[in-house]
Amino acid sequence: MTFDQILFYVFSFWFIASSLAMIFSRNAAKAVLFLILSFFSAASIWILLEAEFLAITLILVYVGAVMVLFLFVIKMLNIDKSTLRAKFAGYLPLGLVVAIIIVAEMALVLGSNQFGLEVIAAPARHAADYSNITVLAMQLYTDYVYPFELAAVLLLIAIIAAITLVHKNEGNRKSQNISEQVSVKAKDRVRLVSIVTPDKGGKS
Amino acid sequence: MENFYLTIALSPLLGAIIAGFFGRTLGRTATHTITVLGVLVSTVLALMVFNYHVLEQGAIFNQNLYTWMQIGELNISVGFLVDNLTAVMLVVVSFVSLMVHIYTIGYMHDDKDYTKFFSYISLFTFSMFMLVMSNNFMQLFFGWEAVGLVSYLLIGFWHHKESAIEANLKAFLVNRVGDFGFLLGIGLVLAFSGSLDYAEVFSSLDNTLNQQLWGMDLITVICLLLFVGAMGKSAQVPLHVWLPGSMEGPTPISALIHAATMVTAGIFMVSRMSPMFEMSDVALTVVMIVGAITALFMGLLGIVQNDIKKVVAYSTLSQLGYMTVALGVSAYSVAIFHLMTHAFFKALLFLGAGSVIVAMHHQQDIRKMGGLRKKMPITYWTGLVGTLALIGFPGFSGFYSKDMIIEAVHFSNLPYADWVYYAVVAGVFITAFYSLRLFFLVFHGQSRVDPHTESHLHESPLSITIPLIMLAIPSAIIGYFTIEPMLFMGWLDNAITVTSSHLPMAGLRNEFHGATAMIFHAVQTVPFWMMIGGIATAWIFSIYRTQWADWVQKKFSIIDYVLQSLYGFDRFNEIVFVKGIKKLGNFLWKISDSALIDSIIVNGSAKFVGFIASIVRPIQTGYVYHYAFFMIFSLLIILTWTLFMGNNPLLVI
Amino acid sequence: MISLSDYLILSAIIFCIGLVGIFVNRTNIITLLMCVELILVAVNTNFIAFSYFLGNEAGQIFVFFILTVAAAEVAIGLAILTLLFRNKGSISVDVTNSLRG
Amino acid sequence: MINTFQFDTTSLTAILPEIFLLSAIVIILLLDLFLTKPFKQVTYYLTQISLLITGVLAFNLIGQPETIILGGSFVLDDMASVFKVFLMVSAMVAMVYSRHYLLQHTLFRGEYFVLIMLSILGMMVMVSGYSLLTLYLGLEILSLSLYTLIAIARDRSEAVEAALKYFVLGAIASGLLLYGMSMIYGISGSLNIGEIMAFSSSATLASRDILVLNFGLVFLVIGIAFKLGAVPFHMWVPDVYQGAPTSVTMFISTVPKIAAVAMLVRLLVDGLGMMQSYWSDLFMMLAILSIALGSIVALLQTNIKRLLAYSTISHIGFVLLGFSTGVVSGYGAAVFYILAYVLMSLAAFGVIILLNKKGFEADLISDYKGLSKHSPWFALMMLIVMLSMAGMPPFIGFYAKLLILQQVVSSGMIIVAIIAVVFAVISAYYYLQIIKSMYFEAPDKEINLSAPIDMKLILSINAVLILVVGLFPDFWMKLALSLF
Amino acid sequence: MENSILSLLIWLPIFGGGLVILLGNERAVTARWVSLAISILVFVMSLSLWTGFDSSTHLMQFAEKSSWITYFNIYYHLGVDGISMPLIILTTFSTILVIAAGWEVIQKRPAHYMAAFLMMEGLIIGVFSSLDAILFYAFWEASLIPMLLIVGIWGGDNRVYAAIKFFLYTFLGSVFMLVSLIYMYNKSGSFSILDMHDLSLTVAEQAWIFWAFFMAFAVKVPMFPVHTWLPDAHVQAPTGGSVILAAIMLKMGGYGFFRFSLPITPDASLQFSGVMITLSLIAIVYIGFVALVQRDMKKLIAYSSISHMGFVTLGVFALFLAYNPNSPEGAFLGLEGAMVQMISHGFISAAMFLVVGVLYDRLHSREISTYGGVINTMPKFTGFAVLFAMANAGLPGTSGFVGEFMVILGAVQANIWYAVLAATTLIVGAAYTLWMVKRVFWGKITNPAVQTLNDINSREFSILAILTLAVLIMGLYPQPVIEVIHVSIDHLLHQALASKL
Repeated sequence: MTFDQILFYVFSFWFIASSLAMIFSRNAAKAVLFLILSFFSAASIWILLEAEFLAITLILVYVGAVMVLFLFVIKMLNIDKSTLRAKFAGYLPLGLVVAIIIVAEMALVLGSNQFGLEVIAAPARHAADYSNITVLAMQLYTDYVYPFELAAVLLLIAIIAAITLVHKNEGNRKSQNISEQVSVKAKDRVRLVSIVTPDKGGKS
Repeated sequence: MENFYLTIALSPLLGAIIAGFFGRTLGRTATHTITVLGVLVSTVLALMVFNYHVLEQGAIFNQNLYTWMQIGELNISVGFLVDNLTAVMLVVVSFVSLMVHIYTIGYMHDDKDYTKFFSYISLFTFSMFMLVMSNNFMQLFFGWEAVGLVSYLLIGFWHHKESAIEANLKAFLVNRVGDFGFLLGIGLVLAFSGSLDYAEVFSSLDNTLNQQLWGMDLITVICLLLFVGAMGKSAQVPLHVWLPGSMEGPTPISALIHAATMVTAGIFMVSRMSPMFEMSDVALTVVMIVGAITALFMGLLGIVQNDIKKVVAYSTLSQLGYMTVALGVSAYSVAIFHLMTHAFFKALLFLGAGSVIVAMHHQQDIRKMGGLRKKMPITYWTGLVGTLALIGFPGFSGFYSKDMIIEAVHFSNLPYADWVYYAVVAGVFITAFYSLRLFFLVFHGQSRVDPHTESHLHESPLSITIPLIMLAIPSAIIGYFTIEPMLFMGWLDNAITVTSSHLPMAGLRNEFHGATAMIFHAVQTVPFWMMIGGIATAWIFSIYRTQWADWVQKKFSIIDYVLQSLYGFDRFNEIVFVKGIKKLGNFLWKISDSALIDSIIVNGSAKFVGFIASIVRPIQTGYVYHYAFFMIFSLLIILTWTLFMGNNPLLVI
Repeated sequence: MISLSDYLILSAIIFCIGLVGIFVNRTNIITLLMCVELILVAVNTNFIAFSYFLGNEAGQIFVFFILTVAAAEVAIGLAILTLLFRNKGSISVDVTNSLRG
Repeated sequence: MINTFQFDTTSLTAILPEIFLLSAIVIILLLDLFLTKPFKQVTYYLTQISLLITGVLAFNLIGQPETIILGGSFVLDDMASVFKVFLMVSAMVAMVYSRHYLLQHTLFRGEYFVLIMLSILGMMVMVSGYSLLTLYLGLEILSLSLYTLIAIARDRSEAVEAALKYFVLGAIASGLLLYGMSMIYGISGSLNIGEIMAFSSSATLASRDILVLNFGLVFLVIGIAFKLGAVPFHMWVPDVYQGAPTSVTMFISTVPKIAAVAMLVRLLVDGLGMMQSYWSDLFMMLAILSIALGSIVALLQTNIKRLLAYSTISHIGFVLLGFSTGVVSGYGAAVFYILAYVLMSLAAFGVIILLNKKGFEADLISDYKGLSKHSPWFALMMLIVMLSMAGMPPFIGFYAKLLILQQVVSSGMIIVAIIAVVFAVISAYYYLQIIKSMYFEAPDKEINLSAPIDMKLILSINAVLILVVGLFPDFWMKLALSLF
Repeated sequence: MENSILSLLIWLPIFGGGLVILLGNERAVTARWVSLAISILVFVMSLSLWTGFDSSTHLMQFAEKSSWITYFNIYYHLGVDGISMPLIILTTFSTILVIAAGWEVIQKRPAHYMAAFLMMEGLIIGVFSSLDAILFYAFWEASLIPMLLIVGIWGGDNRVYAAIKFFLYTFLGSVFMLVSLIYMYNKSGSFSILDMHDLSLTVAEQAWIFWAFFMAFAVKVPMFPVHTWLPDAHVQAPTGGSVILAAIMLKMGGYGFFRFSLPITPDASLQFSGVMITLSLIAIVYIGFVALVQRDMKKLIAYSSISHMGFVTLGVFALFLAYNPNSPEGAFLGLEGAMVQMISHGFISAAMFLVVGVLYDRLHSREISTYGGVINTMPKFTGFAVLFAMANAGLPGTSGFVGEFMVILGAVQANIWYAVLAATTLIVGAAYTLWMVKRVFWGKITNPAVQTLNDINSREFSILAILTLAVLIMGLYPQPVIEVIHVSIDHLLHQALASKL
């Protein structure tokens, strides 16, 4: 077993294990942390595949930003406590059976008959001066300029969407209006209420 | 010539149309004048036709008026066939009809639908003319049903009477049973001959040879089916049940339709079809036996009836039976002869009965009459003539015709003819008995009329008595004058075919020595003494010792019960056909149609779809993880299907 | 050497874990979003593996865009989630069944 | 792989509509920030004008020879142009209807129009997408906009719930689609549709290639089926239709279907046309299931939006049936069907929106009681729509079904045709329920139509077109069939 | 102009209906007169079909052909022969009556009511004159729409159920026809009905197509056991709706058998003629018994319609057995009898429903038991009613007789038992009709409401009088009709007898 393989299996194990831990975690915050662990494993696998740029991006963008966003929301909505009991016990066996069959079928297709080393040999490692990022960049701004523009549109949508959906209208905002506070007058503050006492004359 | 015949048919139709549409506007007098004139024209012309065809031996007229339909080679037309048979029928129908028209003026005087009545009877006259003048089966059927329609309308003329509208429905439906057979017969006729024209049909009768249907000769089946039609119209057992009921109608139509003309249509039809019937002894035997049964058993019922019209009605049934017997023994001309005499004397009897009924303020129970002889002399004397003619008293017209029938049966070589002979001879006794019983109870003996009516009793007006007299004359004498030419001198030969193997007519010819001789010969015959016996019995039970009648009635209560219940035909029909069919209908409707087909199959399949929907719908639980599971499960199925199943499995396990 | 099929099967397993996670999980919706992320990572791994073995950078480019899309998607997903919390006071999957049938 | 790259601006005329629309979006987005309440309507009119111009630009491109530019990511052919024109026209009509709804329900916000335009941009990308990547990005642009649009009524918990469901399921579906794309990429070595076509149609296709192509194909089909809302990937459809604001529902149910069909054509016909014998069976199954389920479950619905959702599912079944024939004329028939469907669906939702008032959604069948009394004209319009959807001649819905059935029968699947027509009859029942409500029942509340005249006019034209195109369908049929 | 008479007949009433809608319910009087004028105009124009008809050829006359949907080779192709022409005139004739019959009775949205009938008239004429299968189908289905609305809007208490049932039932039936039409198009490349006549088909194909046609036409006729929509629809429909339904829409089914089933699938028709005859006979006998026990007048007439239409199908399918090369008259009698029966049933059932309508307008009850002794207060009306009842019972001299007579005569030549069963209608038909007449018209007045009835007014009188004339003329002199249809039927007979195998 080569070192590559050892790395592969170790990372794969962590990848799978942390993914499983994530889906079975009852605590959302813990789930996020497990997901981060899976992303790290994934990034490691990607590096094995010489996709350094993407591996780094995954860590930076996903772990650094997206996952934090998750955590942020979890904290904001205060849902990290495991008050929501997991109720998947009933579905789990069925789910597992389905999943295992699908995996088995996929494995039949993706197995070594189709994608083994005999069929498709591993390419030679790139030279040390190979810059993954350069290669990608070269293509990204030439051949893929159109998708690139589209990605920009996508992000624009995300911005608009986030604002449209979550941003509260001014009327609802709990902010002070200084000028109003300053220009307040005494009669606005104190309201004199005249209390009418019931007539005790006793005609009842 | 064509216009001549056309006028005969159309002038009553014209009268009917005028009376029907404008009767109320024109008023009573104008209406009855027009209709009577219409029929009068027909009568005069009918007599001229009779003169031309019968007396002058004119050529047969057979011509189509217009093409009713032409399908390929098949031509169905409306046309006239006028031969001697038709001529005789024309005279009888038009004459009786004329008498009835006149009679109606008096009889229906107080009715609010006076004009309508005239319209109907004129329409009837037209229909009857169309029937007898037809030269083809389609038109025959047309006339056949048209007279049925008018009969229906007239029986139910007093539509406020529940019994009347029951009776007309019954009459129509029973007739329809007959027509059912008749129509099938016509269908078979067309099938073998390719034509509905009498002449063509008769000329292609050879086609039926050696053809079988239902295990019988084709011609036998055809004749029997046609005879079913005749049974309906001519009220032969078991399709006779409508005729007594038809007495619910006004008396003039009982005379015209249900005694003199329409009911004889069956007799006429069979005579017209004599070439066909002659080919089938089986059919003839059936005809004869049915006739004999009717003649005997319907006569018996006349004995126990107390309604004046019912007695006459059962007598009509019995006489129709005689005619049918005559047909059965191939003595067609005798049947027609009896048809003619019967038309006169039975119309007379009915009109006489009507006269009595009017006088009695519509009291029809003969037990509440008696001694009317003094009060209504004309009715009495004409009634006597009619009765004597009916019972076949020598010299009167009925004597000749009935005697000839009995003789003809005597000569018949058909199987069972001997039994039939006994039946018709017994019938003579019965006829005399009930006729005279009626006569005695009404006109003789103590008056049992209730005093109030008694005080108003008087002879009927002229419009009633004139027809009585006019009818009494032929009732008395026509037999004497026509027996010889009609039966033995070939008046009807150009219309009637008799095969030589059927002996009665030849036998009669040998026996016949003139009308006068017959009278004298009569006293030596059994029928004469049967008649005398009948008269005597009637006298004993009705006048001499009336209490004996009650004693006999008690002694033979079973027979009385059977007779009173009319052999149970009505009850049988009520239970089996009316109730049974209603039950069947309800079953088919409620169970089969509504429940099975509509509720279960039709709405059931709609409900089934709804049921499926209500099962499928909850899959949409609203839970997103269910949706996801559904998607993933579908992925599994599709993947498995694509990989291992399907048309092009990618992997073979 | 590690064959392509090893990578592909690994990603298939992750993919299925992601799928199963979605429907066995009823605690909260945020976990569903994370499962989606898992699916995307699996797909990305596929692309990268293919890209590596084919010597063709298109796969990596694709992954680049998937990451972008995923980020945008998460933003919108969390926004919707927040709205849901505001409306229902919970993000349990069980509360989201007012639309059904 | 395309290595040569020319940034030739003349080639950009092909993509002019997209460029114009994106520029317009940005401008409108900015402009909207500065518009105060009284001038908010300006956004609407600008949107309409932008869509109109985009449509005209696209229309001018009809008849151009097929052009593939931008590194093989973008294709311009007649199908693309015609579809874009239809996208614009239907979007404009939808906008006309939406305005009334948004004003009634205080949802009239600039973002709404921007997001609509963005989603249209996504659809245009899909229509013209010539690589897996652009197709995916177009789809995501569309989807993300739609998620947002649904949730834009953020105070309505059903809307948010609908958005969430759509989002979660949509994300799974795009995950599946991506997985399929990764397989296609992995085996063909390219993201470009043309190259995939070249690969899959090469004579030397090994059994391994076929296996993996089809394996990927399964996931692609599922992704597309989800977008179209075909059974068994339909479950979002009723919930989203019901939960979303009606104007958004109308939009979702119409315009994106054209784009989804376009994506289907790009991926499966242009890209994997040679695999047709594999995917057509799949489609037939999905089609029959869709027709059956859409027809049956709708029977029990009382909410008209939900009912139309199931009706959509059933219509999509017919569209898929057209594709499952696997012949060019069948695809044409499917395109004709989807265009006819868009026309009908727009009118149906138009009538719903027409009846909307503040606080009254008019989304129950019983809300239509006695409509023919109050507004015989629009009741007649709705009648036309319903009958057309039921497939009654002489409305367009009939010819759409006729074309499909003709193709199905001619490919020998008579049983399928019979199943389809039987379910069409069953589905007629629920269309009749609406007719019944409008015509046979007495009104139980006052209905007055407060919609502006332009909406009424457009709605009338829309519905009358259903009849007119039904009477003279020749041109449209030929048009649809000429796209392949 | 000479050549576009059929188009005029189709589109004039349709656009006329549109005009009437535009007039609106507020201007009801104008709407009525305009509708009447249009319907009379159309009728007069349709008479020119009769006068200009060449009864010596079976070829399509007054033909029009222009391309419509070129992709499918669908043409706007119209034309009539002896089979369709009388039905068109029947349609235009009935429409006048219906519009007149709804004159003041319909107070609810009168203009829409009239318009619906006008449009339906145009559509049904379209059905009868289309020579292109898709055109035919379009008219065929479209004619359901006005009827749906007529039953649903102006119908009785249970109208919604009846309307929807009617619609779905007939819709379900016809979609199968559509599939088979498409199938034949795929085979021949043409939707022309005349081309389909010449299309050669295998036994199996013919069998499938035959049953598909059966679904469409048998539901329409309606034949047992797919008849249960009819009683509901008839009972719930307003008078005019019942009239059109019975007088014309049922004929569309019979027409379908003539135009499609026999010439296109002759071998299958032969093969399944036994089944068809059995179903027809069940319809005649069984439905007769069902009709007998009905308590609702309209339901009774509806069932009697089913029974009478059984003669049509019997006549059509008896031809194979009745045909004899030496004397083809048996087959002719069946086929032409079926044709005549359709026309005559158009008159009689229309008349019967109008008669019930007259009563319903007055007392708002269709129950037989409500009435009794109507003759006492409405003698003129009773006269008409009895006449139509007699016609319904097949009395010679009325049109009701002619068709039944011909079919029974034809059936005798096919198989005597067919005739025996068919002829039972003589008894049963008379029984249910006259029993109803007895309970409604004759007798004493038992319900005080009947005492208050007024006899028919001049409008009602004229309608019934016109129908009376039609019934009598047709009964006394059917030859003109026979002459018109004979050559076409002759041609049809040859088509039906020529095997396509």
